[in-house]
Amino acid sequence: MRQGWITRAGIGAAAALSLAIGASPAPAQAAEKGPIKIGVISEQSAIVGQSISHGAELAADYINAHGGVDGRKIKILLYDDHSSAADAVRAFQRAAEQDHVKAVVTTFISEIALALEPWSARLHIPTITPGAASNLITKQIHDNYARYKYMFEGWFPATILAQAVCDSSHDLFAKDLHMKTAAIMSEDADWTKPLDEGYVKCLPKAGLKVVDEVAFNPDTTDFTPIFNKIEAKHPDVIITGIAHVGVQPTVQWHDQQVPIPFGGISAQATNLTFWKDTNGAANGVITQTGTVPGLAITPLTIPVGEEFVKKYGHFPAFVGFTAYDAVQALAGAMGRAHSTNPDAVVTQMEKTDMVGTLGQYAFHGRKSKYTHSLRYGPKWVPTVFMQWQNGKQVCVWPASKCHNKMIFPPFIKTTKTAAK
Amino acid sequence: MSATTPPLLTVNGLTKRFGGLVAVKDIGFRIRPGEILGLIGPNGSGKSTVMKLVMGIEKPNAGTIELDGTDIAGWPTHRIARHGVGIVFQHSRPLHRQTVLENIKLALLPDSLFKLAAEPHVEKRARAIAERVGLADVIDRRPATLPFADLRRLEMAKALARNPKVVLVDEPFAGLTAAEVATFSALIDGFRNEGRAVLLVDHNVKSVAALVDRVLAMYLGEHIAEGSADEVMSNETVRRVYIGGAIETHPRKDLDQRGGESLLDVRDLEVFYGKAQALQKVSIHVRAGEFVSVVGLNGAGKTTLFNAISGLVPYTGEIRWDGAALAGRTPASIARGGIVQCPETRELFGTMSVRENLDLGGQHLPPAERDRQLAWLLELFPILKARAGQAAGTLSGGEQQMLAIARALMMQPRLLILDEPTLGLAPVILEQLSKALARLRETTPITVLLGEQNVTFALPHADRVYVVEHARVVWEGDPGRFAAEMGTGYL
Amino acid sequence: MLALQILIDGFAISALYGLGAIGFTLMFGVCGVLNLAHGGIMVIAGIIGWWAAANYGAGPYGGAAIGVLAGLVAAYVTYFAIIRPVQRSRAIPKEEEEIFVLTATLLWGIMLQVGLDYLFSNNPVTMRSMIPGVISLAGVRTPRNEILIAVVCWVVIGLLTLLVNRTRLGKQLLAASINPRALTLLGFELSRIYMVVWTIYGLLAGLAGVLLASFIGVSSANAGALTASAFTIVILGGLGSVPGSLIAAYVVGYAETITAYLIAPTLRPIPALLILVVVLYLRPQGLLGRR
Amino acid sequence: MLRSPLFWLLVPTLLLGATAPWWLGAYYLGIFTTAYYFGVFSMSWDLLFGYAGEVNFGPTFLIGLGAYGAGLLNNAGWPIPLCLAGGSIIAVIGGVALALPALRLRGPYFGLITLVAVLLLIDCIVIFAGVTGGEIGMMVPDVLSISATVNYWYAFGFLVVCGTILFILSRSSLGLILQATGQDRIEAAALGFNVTKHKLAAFCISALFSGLAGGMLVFYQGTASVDTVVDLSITVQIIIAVVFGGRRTILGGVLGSIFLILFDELLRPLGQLNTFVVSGIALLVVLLLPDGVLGYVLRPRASR
Repeated sequence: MRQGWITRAGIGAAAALSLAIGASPAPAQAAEKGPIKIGVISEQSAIVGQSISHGAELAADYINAHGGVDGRKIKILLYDDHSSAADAVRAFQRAAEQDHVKAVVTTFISEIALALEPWSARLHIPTITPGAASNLITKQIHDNYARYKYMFEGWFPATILAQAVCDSSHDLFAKDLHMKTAAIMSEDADWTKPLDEGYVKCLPKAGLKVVDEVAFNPDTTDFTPIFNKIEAKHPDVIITGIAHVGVQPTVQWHDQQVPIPFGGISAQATNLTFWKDTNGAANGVITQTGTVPGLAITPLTIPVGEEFVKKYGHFPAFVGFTAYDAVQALAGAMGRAHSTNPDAVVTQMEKTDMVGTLGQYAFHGRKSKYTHSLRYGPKWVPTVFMQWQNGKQVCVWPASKCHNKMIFPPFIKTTKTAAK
Repeated sequence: MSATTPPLLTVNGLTKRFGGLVAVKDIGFRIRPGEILGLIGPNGSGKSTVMKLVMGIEKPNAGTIELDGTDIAGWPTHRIARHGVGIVFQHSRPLHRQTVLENIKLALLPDSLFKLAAEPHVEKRARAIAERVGLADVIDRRPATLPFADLRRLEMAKALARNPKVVLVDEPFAGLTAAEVATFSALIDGFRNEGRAVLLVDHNVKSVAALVDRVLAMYLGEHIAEGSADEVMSNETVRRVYIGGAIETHPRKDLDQRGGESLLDVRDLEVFYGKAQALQKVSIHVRAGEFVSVVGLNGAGKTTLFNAISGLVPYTGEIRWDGAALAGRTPASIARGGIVQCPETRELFGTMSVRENLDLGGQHLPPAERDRQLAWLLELFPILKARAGQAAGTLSGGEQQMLAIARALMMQPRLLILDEPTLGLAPVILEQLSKALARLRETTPITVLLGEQNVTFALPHADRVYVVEHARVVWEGDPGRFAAEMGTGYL
Repeated sequence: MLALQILIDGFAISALYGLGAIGFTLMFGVCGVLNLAHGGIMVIAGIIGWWAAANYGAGPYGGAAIGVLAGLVAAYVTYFAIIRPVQRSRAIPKEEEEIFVLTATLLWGIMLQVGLDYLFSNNPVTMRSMIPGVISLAGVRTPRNEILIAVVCWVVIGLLTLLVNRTRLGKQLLAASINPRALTLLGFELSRIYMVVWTIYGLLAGLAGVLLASFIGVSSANAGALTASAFTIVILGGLGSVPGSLIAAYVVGYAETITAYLIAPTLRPIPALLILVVVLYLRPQGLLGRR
Repeated sequence: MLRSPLFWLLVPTLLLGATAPWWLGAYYLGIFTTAYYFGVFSMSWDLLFGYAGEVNFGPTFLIGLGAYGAGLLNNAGWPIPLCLAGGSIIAVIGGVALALPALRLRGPYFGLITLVAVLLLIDCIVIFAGVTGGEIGMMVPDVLSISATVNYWYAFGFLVVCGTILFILSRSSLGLILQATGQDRIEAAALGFNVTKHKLAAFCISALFSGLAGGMLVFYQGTASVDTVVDLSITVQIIIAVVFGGRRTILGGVLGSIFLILFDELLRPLGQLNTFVVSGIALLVVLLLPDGVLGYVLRPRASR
């Protein structure tokens, strides 16, 4: 019997050994030859996550078809983070240390972007998030530039998003519909705190008095109490700040026939599948987004959108465009630096000023509170407000880009009709 | 050991209630150093509860338990153990990953969080204890590889480890062979010389008679007799509890002609529970229409025999029913095939009503048949009619037993197995039950296999009798001969 | 008015919680199985139902039927591929069976969730209301669908109660939860009874999943939370007690709704958890549990 | 000792582990670093489950207290060693809080209380977002090191130290008594052991190591978040690691953790399906080798 355990122990040890050998790294590749690898870390099960990977791949295809970067091709490596920060950190390590990527495009989830930020600093990997909106991401870059300068936010921090919502609300609700009051409805999350503060500050300036401010647990599934609470205050419009939830409040808003327009930021509503996911309850919902099908913000918007549809069968979520631009910006910076040296790339990234798919693409500098985040405004990236109208995403703002009228489902009472 | 030595353990007025049930009522006894007291009583008499109360596993409602002058009643178990009471459980649950030696060492460890390694003398002492109980040869083996008797020795060793002044032993000889019983008796006898006070808890006097100085008999929570083993054995109350009154028999002359073919035929049946052998080469048979009683004390193997027939425990040997082997059939299919057991635990659906219990038994019958059967049974057990809507769990013990029998009869069994129907029942109830059985035997062609400890209850109805002792059938014959051949040796 | 609103709003959601939990508690009561893949099975039903309705034109009722069927199939697979092998394994000691059932269903639940992610993405989806529109109940605007869901829940719960208390099969189930051994002695095959329970369980979980998808929407990401919610309700009510689970569902549902209305929507889940802790301290067997 | 199969398994494994930085890339070192901390989580859980017999669904309650405790103290300016000590003390207090219901409740009821403890902790973290950073987590100013190799050494050393202590504890008198109480508390009490005291000790020890490892993980990753140290998915991973590796072996949990994390990474090319495959393998092991991998290798022979 003695032999029994020795055999088993031997097999165990051999298995451990072979595992270890199997896991041993590939020999370090010659640094500056072959394609330039860019890692994309996102959740492949989520439509938004897929849009990030696809947008990045599309950009790489375009760059490679036009001569690459300094003659080198761009290669996109995909990593699934299952929307988990712990997974994303391991994927990031693999990308940086095993696969030797030169830059990373990742996630629309602030928590994950923040978990990766110290790793981008530690491993000196230029990292850009095409959709995360936490103010903290840029604050850290601003406060500790030398350490966190490798991080870029290819989208807007929440405070800026709030400004964009107020700008549009002024035109859409206060001016066009003569509304006077608004209620804020946000999930209780880090990115909504500056957003709500921004709303509270800028909505009155836009002509809408804030009559109620409701924050709710992001795990909420039953929104009835929230809508009822808001309705009791009789606001003219509900201004939202939601990303974690979307389908559920929209469907319940529709099913319960809450007679108040529903607009602001609703990240899930930017997905093309949102109509189907909500069985059409989305009708009338307004949200801030990057663009909508058929809208030409820059000469690039429509061709990239069409290319995306051709290749992947559907129109991308807005992060598809921002991921496309992010890869373009990275490639441009590497081209200008003639190197993939992280510090050189960061320096060149800061000088980015290109025509992107969603506007003129450039980052805030070190002096700004929003270091390394995208510049907002009519001159830069304007952002668009869209409304779901009978299964289609229709651009309703800014007037300089589109002229469609808002249409609401019959149960909505806009101020004109509901005037007492 | 003179009678003047102050007692080590003095128990006075011990009472324990579980809800409305008084499990132990005003029990008192004393054990002096070097004295062995036997505490006997049938199942449900409260003897185990007394042991648990002494050990602190249950807290008494009233009474005192003085150990060496200190009242330990209500103390937590570990303090009582530290104070000098050791217990040998009937069922052993050793640590399976540790060796015998380590298991004994466990019992020698101080109750301290900070002693990581045992002190050197512990090892020596553990070995000495192992030697003392006869485990020296298997000291490095793991419990899973030990025979049953050695597992009991291990329990003994653990109880001895703390050098207790009082040792409680639960069913010392259950599951042991005759040779093993002798060695265990010698071991326990050794405690006497070491000046320990010993409390032996067992079902019956016979098994502990040779060992004990005195015996206290309990029944339904109450003290019924006390004295030497002989005195208790000949005590009339005790005899009534165990044997019933005078033995009567009612032979049926017509039966022999109907005999011949066996309905049930059990050959060379052997059953093991882990290491313990519960049945050893048991062969019995029952002919159609016969009333066969299997008598034996608690723990002799009756229940195991019935469970094997019902397909509830794995066995070797052969059980044939109506000419076909039963092996491989599920218990439910055996029951549907006509062998219906009414188990000693009664197994009622406590929160369901009497009527619902009966209906479940009759679900296999066509409706008309079911109604007829039900009407007949309610006539046989009128009390069930009055209690029809009441939850089964709230019935008295006797009513529960009647319900259990009635429920089994609802299945229209060809063979009814009745296991210990008298368990824990008062004598008045026994009479009612006995009458019902008599009517059953006289008015129906039913075949019955009755397991009983109470011989007076078992014999009057029986056409034939088996006596089971220590996992074997030791006697077989007609009831008329029982009194003469087995009557005195039974208890 | 507010009180009325709370009363109406809490009613349907609590009924749905109850429907989700009674299958779970029945399963424990009769078969002794705590199925931690419960949420996964509910989500399967909701998502398949939505998928059939949205992509194959099955309509709201057809989608619901397909969803319930999917829940039933998932329950059967759970039983035959996971539970039975654990229960029949000779290598697993009986006293440790519970932890093995827990671990195996936990792993199975993860596999279900990840598989759904892969096939359908983790987007939340909702099924179309079976009857759209709202009506006013004493001044409280209530979706007809919500009323329908509450009614369906209670009808199903009522049917289950009738089944258990009034039919021969129900008596067998009840008896099996009290004393399975006795039932065997009366000639009933436990394996058949377990099959019946898994069937009922699959239908209940499937229906709860479909109604959930129609009422508030489901996503594969909800699987864990749905299991935890059922587990909580069932323990609060007392393991194995169907009426206990229903009471607990209403306690939890109203605790959440009242918190959302009167305190703050951010604190929604907390009072229910605190109630649970207090109840278990004072009554370790749950509200209606047997000791 | 030389006759123990465990010894012959451990020596080469330790050698492989100790020499890893010389033949493994930074990425794999990173994976093992995380796996080692999870290994300590699993060992601590096994002490409670395998020895004291308590099914604790709330290991992340203890881990989270240690992690957030350490992180908060670091943000208050304390140096790392003091933060770790402080975090562990907070975790031990949490352990006592968990032990109290354990002494009163049985089986699933106790399991639920531990589950609720985790849910409440998550809610508290989210509600007090101002202090804890809420759902997006909390950055810590200091990290152990930014070098993958140094981080690996810390984790490896930590694992070896914790593993040694927990293993010795499990084989010590305390381990024996815990097993006795876990198996049958009445019998243990009848042998003179104060069950309450020993259960409490087991919870404290488990909490101490869980909290310490949680703190170490925070100072490795540079952040503490619900997702990385408190989430129920971590509990699930710990339980699966222990059952996979072998319960009541202490070291089996380490094996299970390494398997789960390493294979999840190795199977990354499968994309979304990697977790599916790893869970499937673990399920098969649970069904076919109920004693776990290490338990199977080390199982006592029926005869000799």
